[in-house]
Amino acid sequence: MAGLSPEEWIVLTLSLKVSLVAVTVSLPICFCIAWMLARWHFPGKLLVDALVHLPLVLPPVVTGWLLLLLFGMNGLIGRWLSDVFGVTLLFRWTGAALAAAIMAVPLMVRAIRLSIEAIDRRLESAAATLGASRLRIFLTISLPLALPGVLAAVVLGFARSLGEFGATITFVSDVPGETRTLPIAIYAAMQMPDGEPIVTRFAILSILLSLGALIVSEILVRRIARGGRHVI
Amino acid sequence: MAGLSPEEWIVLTLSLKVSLVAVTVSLPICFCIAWMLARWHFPGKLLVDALVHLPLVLPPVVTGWLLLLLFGMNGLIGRWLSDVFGVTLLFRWTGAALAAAIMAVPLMVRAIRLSIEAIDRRLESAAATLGASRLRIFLTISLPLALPGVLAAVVLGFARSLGEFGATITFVSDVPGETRTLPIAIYAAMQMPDGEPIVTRFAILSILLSLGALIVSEILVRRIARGGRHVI
Amino acid sequence: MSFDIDVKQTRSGRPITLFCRTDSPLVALVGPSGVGKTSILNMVAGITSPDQGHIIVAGQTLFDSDTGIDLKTARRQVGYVFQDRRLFPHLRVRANLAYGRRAAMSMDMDDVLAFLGIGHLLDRWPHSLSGGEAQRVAIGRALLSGPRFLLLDEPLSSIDRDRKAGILDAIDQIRRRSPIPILYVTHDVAEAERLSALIVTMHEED
Amino acid sequence: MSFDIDVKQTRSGRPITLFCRTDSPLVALVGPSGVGKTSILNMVAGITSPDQGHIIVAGQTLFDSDTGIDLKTARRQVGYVFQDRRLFPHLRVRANLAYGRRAAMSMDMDDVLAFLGIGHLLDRWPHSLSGGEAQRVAIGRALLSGPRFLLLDEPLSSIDRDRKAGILDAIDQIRRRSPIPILYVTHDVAEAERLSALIVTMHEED
Amino acid sequence: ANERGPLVLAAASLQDVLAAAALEWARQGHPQPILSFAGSSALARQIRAGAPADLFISADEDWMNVVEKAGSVQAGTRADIAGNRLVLVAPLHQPVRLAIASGMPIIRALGSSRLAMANPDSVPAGKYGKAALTKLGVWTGVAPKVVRAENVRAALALVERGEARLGIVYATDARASRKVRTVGVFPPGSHPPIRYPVARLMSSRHADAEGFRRFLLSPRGHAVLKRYGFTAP
Ligand SMILES: Nc1ncnc2c1ncn2[C@@H]1O[C@H](COP(=O)(O)OP(=O)(O)OP(=O)(O)O)[C@@H](O)[C@H]1O
Ligand SMILES: Nc1ncnc2c1ncn2[C@@H]1O[C@H](COP(=O)(O)OP(=O)(O)OP(=O)(O)O)[C@@H](O)[C@H]1O
Ligand code: MOO
Ligand SMILES: [Mg+2]
Ligand SMILES: [Mg+2]
Repeated sequence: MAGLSPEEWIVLTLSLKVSLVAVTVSLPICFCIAWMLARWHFPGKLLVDALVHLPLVLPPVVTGWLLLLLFGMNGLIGRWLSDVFGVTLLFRWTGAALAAAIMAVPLMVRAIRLSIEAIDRRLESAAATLGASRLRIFLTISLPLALPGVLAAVVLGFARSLGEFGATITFVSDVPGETRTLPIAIYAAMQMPDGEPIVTRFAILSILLSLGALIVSEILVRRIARGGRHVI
Repeated sequence: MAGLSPEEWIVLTLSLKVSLVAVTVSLPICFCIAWMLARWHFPGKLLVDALVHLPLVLPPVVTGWLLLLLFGMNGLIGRWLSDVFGVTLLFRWTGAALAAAIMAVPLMVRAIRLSIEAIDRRLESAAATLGASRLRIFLTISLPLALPGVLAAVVLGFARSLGEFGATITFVSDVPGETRTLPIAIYAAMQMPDGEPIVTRFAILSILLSLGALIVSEILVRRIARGGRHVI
Repeated sequence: MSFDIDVKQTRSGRPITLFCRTDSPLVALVGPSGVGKTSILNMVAGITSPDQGHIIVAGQTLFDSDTGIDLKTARRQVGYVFQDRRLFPHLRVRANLAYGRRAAMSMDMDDVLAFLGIGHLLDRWPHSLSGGEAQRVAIGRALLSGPRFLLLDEPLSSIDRDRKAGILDAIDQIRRRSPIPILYVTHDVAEAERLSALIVTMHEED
Repeated sequence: MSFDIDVKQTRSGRPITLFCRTDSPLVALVGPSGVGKTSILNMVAGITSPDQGHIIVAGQTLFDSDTGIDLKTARRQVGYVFQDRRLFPHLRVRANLAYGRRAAMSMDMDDVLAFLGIGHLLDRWPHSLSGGEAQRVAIGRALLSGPRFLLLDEPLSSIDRDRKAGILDAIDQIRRRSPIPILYVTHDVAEAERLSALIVTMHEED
Repeated sequence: ANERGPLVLAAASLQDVLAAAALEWARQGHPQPILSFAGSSALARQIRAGAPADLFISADEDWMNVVEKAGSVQAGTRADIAGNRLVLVAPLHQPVRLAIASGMPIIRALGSSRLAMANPDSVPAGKYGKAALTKLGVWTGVAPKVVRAENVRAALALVERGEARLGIVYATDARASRKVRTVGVFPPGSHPPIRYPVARLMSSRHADAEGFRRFLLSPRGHAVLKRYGFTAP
């Protein structure tokens, strides 16, 4: 495992970019959905919950196909995005990030929801007696107390994005430098009779990337755990 | 969407069997790993954590390939299983269940771990003063208090198993009645010129199955929530 | 008038009622365990709502089922010491004390730290405090939020005699300097008398 | 000898020590907040370990740093009423009370329910209890576990005067019938005297 | 005849035609072969891992070579069951006029759109397509416009949806789709011959395996393949 070839560098940095953008953009949305599912009661709740789980239940290629139908140039949203904002997702890294994000949503929502449901709500009313607005209570009490879940969501979402293949290739295909992430490069190599060494190299790169993410998250978890935990 | 054809029935019941077995068998193992990661401190902890995340990070086909290398007839574990127990996984539904379980592990471990970390450990020492053995404390205090995470794990794991495709097809191929689960049938239909109606039918079946699982889990969550929650 | 409270609420099937109109700036609420003292404070703080009635403190209507007034908790400017403390577990003692602190404050931080004896705890996490230490921090947090009135739910239950006296002295002084109304739940009638409070007793209803 | 305790432990940098050898079946532990009373009870219950010393209760050695004895909490047969209650939130009151119940029990369930006045709470969840109700359930849970000795950490802090008297009477009776040693933390010296306890005062060390 | 037929591992692109062939074979009174479809690469790996199967039908020669070299194939049982043609397709409602010839203006025909094909480095259909475009002298120019789909069907889907203005697929795929029209057929000389080899595996135990293999190579088998647009090998 010597230095990386320029091509490998491109795949690696693209994968990192796609995963980071996927997690960063979807995190706030996932938090909102998790909050809704944990705290609100509304008629269509079960449906929202089911919708969130959909990318987990359907085989990734189907999700990718649905994305193609919706976000392709001829898709409902795709055409609108392109007409109004001049944004194209198809065959672009942004499309790969969208696919990765969609596949990560169920995992992220669940982790965050678990943490929100574990919050001791009496602390929120205590904050209210101290004059804190709903926004301030959210930012200073609820959000920090839900942090373990948010962190778990980031780790799960990042790992899932790094590994996303089926939806991505179906939606945005394999365009070198644009949508050729690590799993797509790995898949291509697996199709070749003597691709196994390439598969191994790329797989090791994936593992190292996620190991890095895990180490960072463990450090953060430990930092959170210092406060807020019951001892004895 | 009239009645199901005999073939569709087979796919449906097989999918259900594979997913249920995958979740049931992996749940206790996932709980142990989650417990280890949440409560113990040991040198190789980060490595275990990384290993657990592996199926998430690697593209499913690679995971399937690794399973093939390990559990194939010529694989290390595969040969041993076949020599000692006469068990074959390759091309069998048991292999499909193994693939589904492996892919579900990271999600299940994380959910359970979050709940274990949220347990107020002072309650465990209170139980000890009441004469409870470690096993009894675990069964009557820790486990029930971790139930929200266990439930989330079951839902996530079941949904993920229902949707598992890449590792399954790489490991156990598409054998009708044995390994042809819903996602594999969907993929097969997508490869056929006029497969779209079949894809749609099967996709709707998948969604209905997971909706059923979600409804059951929501009912259980609500039942748990009746006790144990702080109000006001 | 300091307190004009007339409320009714049903809890676990039993009615909880209080009628109390007084000019006394300090009202001690006594009564057997489970009678509804904490429930009353929660209503005055706006954490729960009475089924009917009104709550007027220091001339301001906080709740009135007739006119539909129901001021949000955050806008009632209450200093509430909870029976179960409710310190924020993810914030150190210093940040807990500072949480509700208002600029236009009547109290000096150093004074409060001194008479509560919690100056040495500022950098500690709540989970590492002893019972009485946590209680004193909770008192400090409420006092430092610059409240218009105080709700104290057995605030001295875990505090030793000497310190208790010091804190009662301090509360006495607060009252003298800026006469904010105080609603005080206690099981210790001596305590109430020592503060020359109006004693309101709640009884079990059948 | 009921208690033979000689322990030392360092908490937040400050040493907590207690030396106490007595035949008195009831020892009241008093001292300022934060001095280490709860820490002592935790050591006697085996929840934490002393840095050094020994703990012998009713002739049984629970801990001895010299001989390396350190009995597990579950085997010490202690009835511990925690300062912070620690009711099991996922179990109803009835199941909380039954949790530690032993077959060869010295106490009658109905008796305990009666003098604590918690018979009507059996089907309630802990989170719905008032402060004093939770405290009484915690006392009941400890008494019903058939303990060899009792550790009571301010068990009556949130309980009204009348009920307090009743509970003290009951504890008095327990003592008379089966003389199990009791270590009792309180801030109320009158309470301690009323039970004719040996009063042990802990002081802050510098 | 025993209940279960032989287990046939076949390239996913042969699904419909092999299902039809198996049905026909079963109608002659044989147990219905069990067909297992996946990518040729996945199947080859499974075979090397000791998969107990009877026949392997690959989408190209390369993976059959791999399996043969690994010693998993019974000597003398390898044969080609069919051939195929490579075509250029366009969406039905966005017709493209382009004559397939050396130096054809394919880039201009694409405009701002893309050329969809299976991965030219790894997937058989893509490799043939790349060979053809190279031979016609337009590969270097068009390569940046290529989107590499997971397999031929996925490439076809992109053209069907109008997301790519042109695509390279097998003639059998183009024929089966009602949403694309064939722009032109690549001359047979422009790429290596497209062949689908079958072979009996070493692990084969089923008595009927050889029979089904021979059926596929027989005139009746060829008739089925022909019905689906495959050419004679
Ligand atoms: N969330 C709840 N759900 C149901 N019943 C409740 C709830 N909270 C309190 N109660 C009941 O309402 C009654 C009044 O409770 P409250 O906490 O106001 O009593 P209290 O007078 O403060 O008692 P204490 O002195 O023991 O703290 C009690 O019987 C209690 O069990
Ligand atoms: N987990 C902990 N980490 C650090 N310091 C602690 C921890 N628990 C207790 N302490 C400190 O140890 C000292 C003794 O605490 P302890 O709870 O034994 O006091 P106490 O005598 O019971 O006080 P109180 O009457 O207020 O309950 C206090 O200064 C407390 O802050
Ligand atoms: O026939 Mo394939 O699916 O291109 O290997
Ligand atoms: Mg109360
Ligand atoms: Mg204490």
